[in-house]
Amino acid sequence: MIKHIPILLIAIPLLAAFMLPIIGRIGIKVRDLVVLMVLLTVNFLLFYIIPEVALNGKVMYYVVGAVDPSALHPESLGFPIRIVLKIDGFSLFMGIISAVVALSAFLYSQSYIKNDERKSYYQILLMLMLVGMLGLELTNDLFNFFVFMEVLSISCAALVAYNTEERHPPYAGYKYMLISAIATSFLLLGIGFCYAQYGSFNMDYIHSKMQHNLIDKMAMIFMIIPLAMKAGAIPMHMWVPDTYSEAPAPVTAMLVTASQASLYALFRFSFSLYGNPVSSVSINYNTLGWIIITLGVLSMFIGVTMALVQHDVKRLMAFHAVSQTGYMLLGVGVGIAVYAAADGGSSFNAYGKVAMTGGIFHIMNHAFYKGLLFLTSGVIVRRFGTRNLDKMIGLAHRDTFTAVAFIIGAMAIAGIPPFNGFASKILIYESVYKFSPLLSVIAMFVSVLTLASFVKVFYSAFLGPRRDDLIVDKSPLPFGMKAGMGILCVLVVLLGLFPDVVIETLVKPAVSALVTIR
Amino acid sequence: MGNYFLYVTVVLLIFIGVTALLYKKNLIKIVIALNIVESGLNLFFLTLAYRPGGTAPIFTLAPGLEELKMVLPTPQALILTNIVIGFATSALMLTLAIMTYRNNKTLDIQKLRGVEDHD
Amino acid sequence: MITSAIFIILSVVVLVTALLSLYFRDLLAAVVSYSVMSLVLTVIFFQLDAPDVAIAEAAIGAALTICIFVIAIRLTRRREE
Amino acid sequence: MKVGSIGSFLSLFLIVGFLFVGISRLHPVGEPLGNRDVFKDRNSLVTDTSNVDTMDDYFLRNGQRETGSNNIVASVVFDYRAFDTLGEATVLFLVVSSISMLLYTALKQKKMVLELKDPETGFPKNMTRIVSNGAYLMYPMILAFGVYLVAHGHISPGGGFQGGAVMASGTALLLVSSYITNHIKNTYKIFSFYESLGLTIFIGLGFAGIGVSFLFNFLADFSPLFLGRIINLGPNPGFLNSAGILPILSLAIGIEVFFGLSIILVSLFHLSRKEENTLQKY
Repeated sequence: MIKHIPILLIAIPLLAAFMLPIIGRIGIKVRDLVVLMVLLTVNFLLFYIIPEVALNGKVMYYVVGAVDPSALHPESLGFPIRIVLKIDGFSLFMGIISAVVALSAFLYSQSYIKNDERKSYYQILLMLMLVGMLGLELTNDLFNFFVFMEVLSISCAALVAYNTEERHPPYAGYKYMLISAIATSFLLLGIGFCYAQYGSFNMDYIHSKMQHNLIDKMAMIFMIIPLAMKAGAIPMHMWVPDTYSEAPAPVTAMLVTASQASLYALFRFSFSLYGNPVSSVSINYNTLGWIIITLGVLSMFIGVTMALVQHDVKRLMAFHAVSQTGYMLLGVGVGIAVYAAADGGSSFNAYGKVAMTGGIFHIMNHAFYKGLLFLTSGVIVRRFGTRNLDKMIGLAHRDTFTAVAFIIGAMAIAGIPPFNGFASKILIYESVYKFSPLLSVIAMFVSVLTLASFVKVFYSAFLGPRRDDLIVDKSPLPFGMKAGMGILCVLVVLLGLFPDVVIETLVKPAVSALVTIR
Repeated sequence: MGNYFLYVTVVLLIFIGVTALLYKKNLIKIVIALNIVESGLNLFFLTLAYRPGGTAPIFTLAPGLEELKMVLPTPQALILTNIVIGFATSALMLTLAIMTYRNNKTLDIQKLRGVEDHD
Repeated sequence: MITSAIFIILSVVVLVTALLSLYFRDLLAAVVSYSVMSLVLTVIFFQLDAPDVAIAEAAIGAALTICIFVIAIRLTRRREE
Repeated sequence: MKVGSIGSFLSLFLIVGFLFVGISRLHPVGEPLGNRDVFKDRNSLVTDTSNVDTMDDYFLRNGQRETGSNNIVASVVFDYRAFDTLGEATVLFLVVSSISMLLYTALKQKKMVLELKDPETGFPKNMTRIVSNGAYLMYPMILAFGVYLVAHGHISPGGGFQGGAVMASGTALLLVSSYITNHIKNTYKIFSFYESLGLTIFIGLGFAGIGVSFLFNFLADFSPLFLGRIINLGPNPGFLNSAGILPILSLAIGIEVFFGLSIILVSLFHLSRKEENTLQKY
């Protein structure tokens, strides 16, 4: 059965989502239980294959519909003809992030979303969002990637517009859908160019045949720029604050992970599809690396400066999401810039690999602490009935749990030692300092600004005298919301206390899956 | 241009669509523009698959095997998928546009721009 | 040669209708023009030996898309401001 | 504002420039990759991969034997790349769910009485007798054509999507000619049940083949009596009971597409009807 795990990861949530309209009629409890079981199963399966994929370094292939699902192509044929799923270290790493965040978002929304008939649609969409993320992370086929990208973006757009009776969410959903539709259209154009060149959609096959001629480079531009747009890097970041701030809190936590999935695809395409530093006709890695570094630094800096002036708690956090994306781009960009350096890989081994490790580890940390912060922002907004920071005061008297969760998240995002943000940021600072000291200083400076802006939020929302008259929703914090935040809190603390374990088990295999060629 | 006129049509369709996407202000007009871009993409894939003088990749009622020349089947299958996806996307976007209109009484992007400045 | 001529004529029609559908300020006229474009594209697809795609485009592009567009216009407003 | 317009102009310029450069370097129209003579010596029954150097040539050459379907496009859609089709069906299901979710409150706000039939004549309002009768007469024919397309998907042009879409256009015809049912809630429930059913059949067949692999065509050479008829290779008239699970998958997709598109149309149309009624009242 273990050889079927790649398809089961996608097919089980799909089956449950398809059956949910029928199951929902049996009873609400049954429906919730089914969704919970499915999410737990997905998590279990992902953790179950950690030893095999991450520790032993084995790559799992699954050919959908073939006589032998582990044989890549028919005998006596040099290329795959069916859709191939592939789990390597990086896919597994991203899959675990998506599944864990989905589980905690589900637990949180059990209490957060009102329990009416729309909720079963909400659960369907949440589950299909997970399917979209897992699909695009596990697939090794370009067109299949496109299809799952559509699944992901449509479910995100619909969930962003969940509060249809308020003024702004439908327009935010429209904006998100428009951005995604443009991005996927150009992605498909790039895929078409690849197909015209090589007659196949399989990434590994195209990579082995890659000629790096003009059309390939154009196809790369058409595929990378839309993905950067969907990841929310700086010149194309306009949609991020609008959508993140209008969506319900658990959906925003998922949206962060969805953006990370686009970032995953960006790295995957630039390494596993185009990366071949040994070949002399390859793309200029130094230039590509510097482009990504520039994007990253700009994202970091502009994101945090925009965040400082915000008075809307969710918009503030959304700008921080842009800013934190910059760290990942910076880390991986440094890795790319020295990837094909002329010194035979010594500088790559010296600090490039560490920078990539930091950048990729930051993806996981960011997904967890940013998800946690958005979940706490849901509590804050619900308590005060407004998103304006100036109208909030003294929540810590009432919600100690939320206050503690917020402190953990805020300290993690600012890179304060015992939490996970520090673990990845220190890797980035160290290695980037060897590459270019100025960049490292900028990164630290941005961290300080981040801390400042979160101190502002903490001061205005949680500290101060107890004012019960300002609080709209006085009900005690339900168990589901506590559980959702609790899982992420524990993970943030654990990742901060034992970063070595995670780096050795998950992050190093992810990096080595990207840079196998060298 | 000679042989390239179908490709040129593709590029012009995409050009028209993207121009409208960038400069049109009406939410429904934007959806039309998006559909035009998608039509261009569909035409692009089918053009890639075309073989002059060939037949459709269906053996029922095909001529004999000797002179059989078929167009490529995979792009057609993909375009089937893409057409349905395009329809689904535009249905969702139109629904969201309807909801936007109900809540804001306008479909103009520039009037909706003030939407995000609120507390 | 004949096929080339057909393709050129149909392509020109497609481009003109696409332009028209973006030019009209009356959204209903724009949608109808888009429907004509879809219909002509159907013919091009058929000429490109893709009957499967042609059927799908005729049913979805030229009929159902127009239907939801018209409903959306009825629910909002007809003129582009 | 200024920066935005300059940026958009620049990006437009870049896109078009790139595209023109790209098409000038692509292979000419009508000369795709692959071998023109894929059908030479084709009647050998062993898997023959000589002379095949692209994916498409493999499909053209071996598709008919491996899946038993005359229509190679259908064999690509429902066998070789059936996982994509599953994803596409998911997209449709997703949009149906999202539209139901988004319009839920709007459709539920006020009780609405649909007075569709004129009490005197017994015919729908707003439409002349010719239109409504004509639509009523045409609906079965459209359905029959759609079912034909679905059932013959593996033999002639057509298949689940096309057939489902044609049937759904019949629903659209009924809606615009005012034959909308009064019991919208029941209609909705039935439609969504059948949509889920179609999808469940699809993915259930996928799971049924998991002894070998997901979505494996396990019926293709299972029994000649049941969907496993061995067809002559090359041009042939085709048989309905060939091609294994392909016709069943096509049927499942047909059901899903028909009911899914119908739900989209019915809920949007219902909303517009409701708005009109409210407008007339005030």
